[in-house]
Amino acid sequence: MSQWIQLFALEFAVVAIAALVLLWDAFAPRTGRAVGWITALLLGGVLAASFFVDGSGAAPHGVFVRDAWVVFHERLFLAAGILGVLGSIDWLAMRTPKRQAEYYALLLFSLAGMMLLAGARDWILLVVCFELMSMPLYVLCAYGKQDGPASEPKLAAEAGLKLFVTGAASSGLTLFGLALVVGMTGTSHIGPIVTGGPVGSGPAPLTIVGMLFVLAGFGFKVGAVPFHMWVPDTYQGAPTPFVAFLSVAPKAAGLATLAIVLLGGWSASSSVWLPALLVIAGASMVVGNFFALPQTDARRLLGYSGIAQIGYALLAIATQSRGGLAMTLFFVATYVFTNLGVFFVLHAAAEEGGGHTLARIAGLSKRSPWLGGALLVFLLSLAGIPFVAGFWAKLFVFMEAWNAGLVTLVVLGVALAVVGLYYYLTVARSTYMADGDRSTPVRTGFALGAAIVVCLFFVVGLGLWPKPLVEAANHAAAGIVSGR
Amino acid sequence: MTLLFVLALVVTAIAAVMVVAAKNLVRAVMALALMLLGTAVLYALLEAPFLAGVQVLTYVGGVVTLMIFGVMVTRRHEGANAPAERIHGFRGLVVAAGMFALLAWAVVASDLERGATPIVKPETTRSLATALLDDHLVAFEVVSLLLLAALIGAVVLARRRDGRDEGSAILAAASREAIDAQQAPAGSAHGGDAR
Amino acid sequence: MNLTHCLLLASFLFCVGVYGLLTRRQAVAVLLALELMMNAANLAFVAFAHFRGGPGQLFVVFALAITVAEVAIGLALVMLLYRRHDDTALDRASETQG
Amino acid sequence: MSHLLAWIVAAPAIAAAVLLVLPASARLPIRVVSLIGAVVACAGSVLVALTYDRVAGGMQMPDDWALVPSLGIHLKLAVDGWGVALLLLTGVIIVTGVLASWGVEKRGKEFFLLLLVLVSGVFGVFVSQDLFVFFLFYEIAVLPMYLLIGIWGASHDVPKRGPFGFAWKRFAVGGKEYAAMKLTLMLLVGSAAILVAMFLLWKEAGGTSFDLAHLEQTKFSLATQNWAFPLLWLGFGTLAGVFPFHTWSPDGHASAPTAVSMLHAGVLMKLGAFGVMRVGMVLCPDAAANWAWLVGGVAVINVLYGALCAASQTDLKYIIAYSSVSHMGIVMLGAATLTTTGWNGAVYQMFAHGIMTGLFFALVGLVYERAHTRAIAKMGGFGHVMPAVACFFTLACLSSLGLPGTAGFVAEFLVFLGAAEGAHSWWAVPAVIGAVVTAVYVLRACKTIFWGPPPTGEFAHLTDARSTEWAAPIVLGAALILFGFWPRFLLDFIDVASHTFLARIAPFS
Repeated sequence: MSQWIQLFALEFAVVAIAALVLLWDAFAPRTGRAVGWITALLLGGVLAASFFVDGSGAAPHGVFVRDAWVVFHERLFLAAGILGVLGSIDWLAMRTPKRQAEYYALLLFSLAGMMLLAGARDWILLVVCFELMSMPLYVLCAYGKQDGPASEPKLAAEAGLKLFVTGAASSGLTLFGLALVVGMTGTSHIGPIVTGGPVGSGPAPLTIVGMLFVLAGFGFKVGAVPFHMWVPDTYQGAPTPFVAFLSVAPKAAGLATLAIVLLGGWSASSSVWLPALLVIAGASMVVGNFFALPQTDARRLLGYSGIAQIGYALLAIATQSRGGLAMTLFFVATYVFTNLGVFFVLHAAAEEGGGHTLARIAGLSKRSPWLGGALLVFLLSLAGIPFVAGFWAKLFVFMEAWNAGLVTLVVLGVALAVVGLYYYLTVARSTYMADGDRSTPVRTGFALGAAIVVCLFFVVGLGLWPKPLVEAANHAAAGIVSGR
Repeated sequence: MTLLFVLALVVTAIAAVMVVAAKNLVRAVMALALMLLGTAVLYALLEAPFLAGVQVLTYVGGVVTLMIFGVMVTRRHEGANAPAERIHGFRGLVVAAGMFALLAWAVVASDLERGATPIVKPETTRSLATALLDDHLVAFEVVSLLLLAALIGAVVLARRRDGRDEGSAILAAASREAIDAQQAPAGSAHGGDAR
Repeated sequence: MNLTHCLLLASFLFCVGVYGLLTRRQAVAVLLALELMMNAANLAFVAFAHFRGGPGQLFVVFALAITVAEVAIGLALVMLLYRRHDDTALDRASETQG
Repeated sequence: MSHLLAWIVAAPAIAAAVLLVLPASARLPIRVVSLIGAVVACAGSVLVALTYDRVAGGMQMPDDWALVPSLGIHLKLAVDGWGVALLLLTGVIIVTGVLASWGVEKRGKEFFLLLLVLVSGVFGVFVSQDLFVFFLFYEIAVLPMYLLIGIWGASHDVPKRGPFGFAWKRFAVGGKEYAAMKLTLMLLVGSAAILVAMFLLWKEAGGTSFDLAHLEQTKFSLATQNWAFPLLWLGFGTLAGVFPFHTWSPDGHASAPTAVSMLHAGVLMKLGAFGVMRVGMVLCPDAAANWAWLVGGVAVINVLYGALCAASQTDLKYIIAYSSVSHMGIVMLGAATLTTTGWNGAVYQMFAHGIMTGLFFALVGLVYERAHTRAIAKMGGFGHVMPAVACFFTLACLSSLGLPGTAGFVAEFLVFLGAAEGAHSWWAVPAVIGAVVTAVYVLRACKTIFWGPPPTGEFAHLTDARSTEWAAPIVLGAALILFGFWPRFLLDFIDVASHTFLARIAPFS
């Protein structure tokens, strides 16, 4: 039993916080910001504890393995969770003061799912964790159903349903694919595909189809082309503080899963999935970047930009090298902080300006220079401009991909990065050069401001000094891919 | 035996088509029930009696009931300004047919019958339970969390702003099903807290 | 009665579900289509478990729990949408601009 | 003094950081801090010029910090002869630029902040000896331009006509935001090309180091060179205004505020030419020789086309901007000759043109601030009301057309000489024709605006330069004459570096 506690200490803690928050709210309902702050602080405690608890080990039968890979992801998810909570505190206290606890509890459940996901080495556990991660997200998406600026349609419920339908459909796709793969290989362990046939013969057609189905299922989850349709709609409809979380943590978890499955389990069968992965990565970069161009709603724009970013991350996974995987982690980690920051600033501006369209956030930098500057930094990081974290992320990914011989995709990616710069700059243009109809400073709540500052710190800090994260990522990736 | 199998197979297939073809949603749900029953029969024939039982209990007994409930509650309105029933009909057909062609080709091309050895020791309910609570205990616990999360989520969604619990009927049903399906004491314990 | 037949049936059910998913506009109908897909996966699991062994049945136990949870959430969302719009057509959600 | 180069690069950045914490209302402190940052950097540059050992040559005053050791990225600074000349140029331009923009009122804090960051990047490019860090600084120098032009730029008051005239109204083509976006995107496309070429070279050199010295010792295969060189030429060349990728430059320079135009035309375009020579030609010597015909041919087009375009403009800033395109053609022409004389001329032209165009834009800004128009047809006889401005403007014009005794003469003469010596001696002919056309349009513009009957009406009461506005004309004008009569001072630096680098292209020198 003690071994279990040691192995799952952090996950236990997260679930316990969820229970605590629910109970506290049930017996002592509060309408202030206390619930959120307590959640954030306790999560911070868990994050701090993750540096002291040595939980490495494996559950019986190898269904769950805790190594550097898992530790890296747990910390990343916890950080995203803390920031997600911080970013929501002011909004929740204002909009639904009587119903805050469930929001945090659901977010924590999702967080627990993600944290477990990183260590799952068994299909059953993986699928179940994936659902534990996804299910609360459907609900949270529709949380602020009557919410949002007056000028915009209230789309939260639709966004939730849309996310649910795509999520459930992708679960179905994954499950069916798994039925074929697990059935053909006869084991639920995530490992090499045993062909069963004579030596040298590849997997049976049915196994191949199953693998592709599984890949497609995960493609839905991370929002890669051609499974991306839900992304812009959901981002536009769901409450913005939640979209910030939705746009980073589940995607990071999805990419982690893809890495576990493709590089950890199916690495020997890369001839099956690699072409598909490359096509998906290339298509995501192209579609994401070009469809973002005509957008006028900042959330939709960021949705498409997120699709493009996923394309870059998949490109790094496609290198199949330890270095490439490490750079995926670096990319994802910087993306987490950058995208959270972008959405938080956008949320602050939209609350005050009455909408998320580029016209509504016009003049932001004149009204609040710091907020405008933060937004600019985040946008530049997304665009991959030097001395912010996103630059190193893109650069490392491209370098690893170039090393792995994916020259065409690298050239495509570099060219598309310029397209990306264009639409990121259109956002910057509307905040810096256009004149809005208001001139009072944008006020952010303390929690939201703190979240933005933390994001800013990491984006700039990692931009100036990327070495620690590079090393951590390299260390973590060694748990999945050995060798170079 | 074979006859029963063929019968179940045909009934399941036809019922499935009816589920997506029926204009009337109540009929579609009924067809779903039929299909689920057909599948349950197939489970039984495939030596999975426990699953057949669970299928009948949770699916036919629970999910279908829930669906009917959903149809009834949301039904008032179809008719007058009901939108066109289908979209992208042709595109959907092409995708589905293409997918089926791919799958059917893969199934046939994989030559599954050659070298397949009959199972010596069929999986019994007992071995299933052992696997559930031994090898996959972690997953089992996670599922209880999942059901708890779903429960809280359903409460959150169904509860009205003004506090009236219109959706509590759905919830009650949902939670019962959830708990039945897992027979997880953890689930009900947590469920109690959530209320 | 062999594995090929069972898998063909499962594939058929799955594809019918996909068709329904892609073409139906009523949210409840979409849920029904999702049920078809999940059920198809379960059938394939059980068939494999019977003819080839392996953890298929165990998988189904978990899949059932997942399905039930999904139905609960899905129906709650449908009802929410219905209360909001008095309409459960799905594509109002996509006031897409591209 | 240790770490002198690092201090030069850091001084403007530190000043920018100080600005960050100053309140936006502190008008004077903001300007003083900016000026201090600029002066420190400029003084450092002068110190470098004085302490650099001209006889020994090569890389001097090295500094080295590991930035990302796993990829072999080092913050490695050192300066060569070319670098000395260009550091001096940058130092002079930024000091005068800060003084020239003393009167910027709109969001002054952010303006000076961005300006200083940009200059930091420029200094960094000229002294970095690591290709990657070179690229980083290059990006820093390019990017602030977007905001500088987009926020503080001026939209055009000269309406566009002709078949595409509708576009000016419909899409705000020609507006400052259009110019800013066009400039940024074109330069960033160039950066993408540079990045790809960098990877090519890095990979072939073993994938362990971006150190320029290391890369110079690597013998790249001809295939790699033939890919990398055109990419570098187009990438850096976009910033140098190489035809047909020069189109951002007239729009950008015409829209930019005074100091930004000075910096951009005066210094930033040199970054491009410097990149082509320092990185492209030095690292890919064989390909440089192979492609010289194209580089030189396009440069000739630049010279002629730029001059003809300038001759047909009616907007004063556009005239200067197109003349920059023409003069940068002379730089590229000198580079393409692959001779010591030609390269000396090219670098000298970078310096001379930087000073001259800085002077031009400073004066144009001064005139524009008073007259509120840049249409030369409306102006006339300004010499009567602003004699000093008129004199300095005429001086710049004379340098522009290459009058002996000005810095422009030395540069152009060297380039033409180099062209005549080189493999394609006919290049000298159209280049000289271009110089003649330049004489026609600069003199015409100068005569129209400053000389003639005294102005009447709204222009009758314009005033001459005042207080800080004197700085740019005096310093830059003096430099033009000084380096026209005493070219040896700079040429000693330049020559020693040109010899070293050209040794790599031995068969052609």
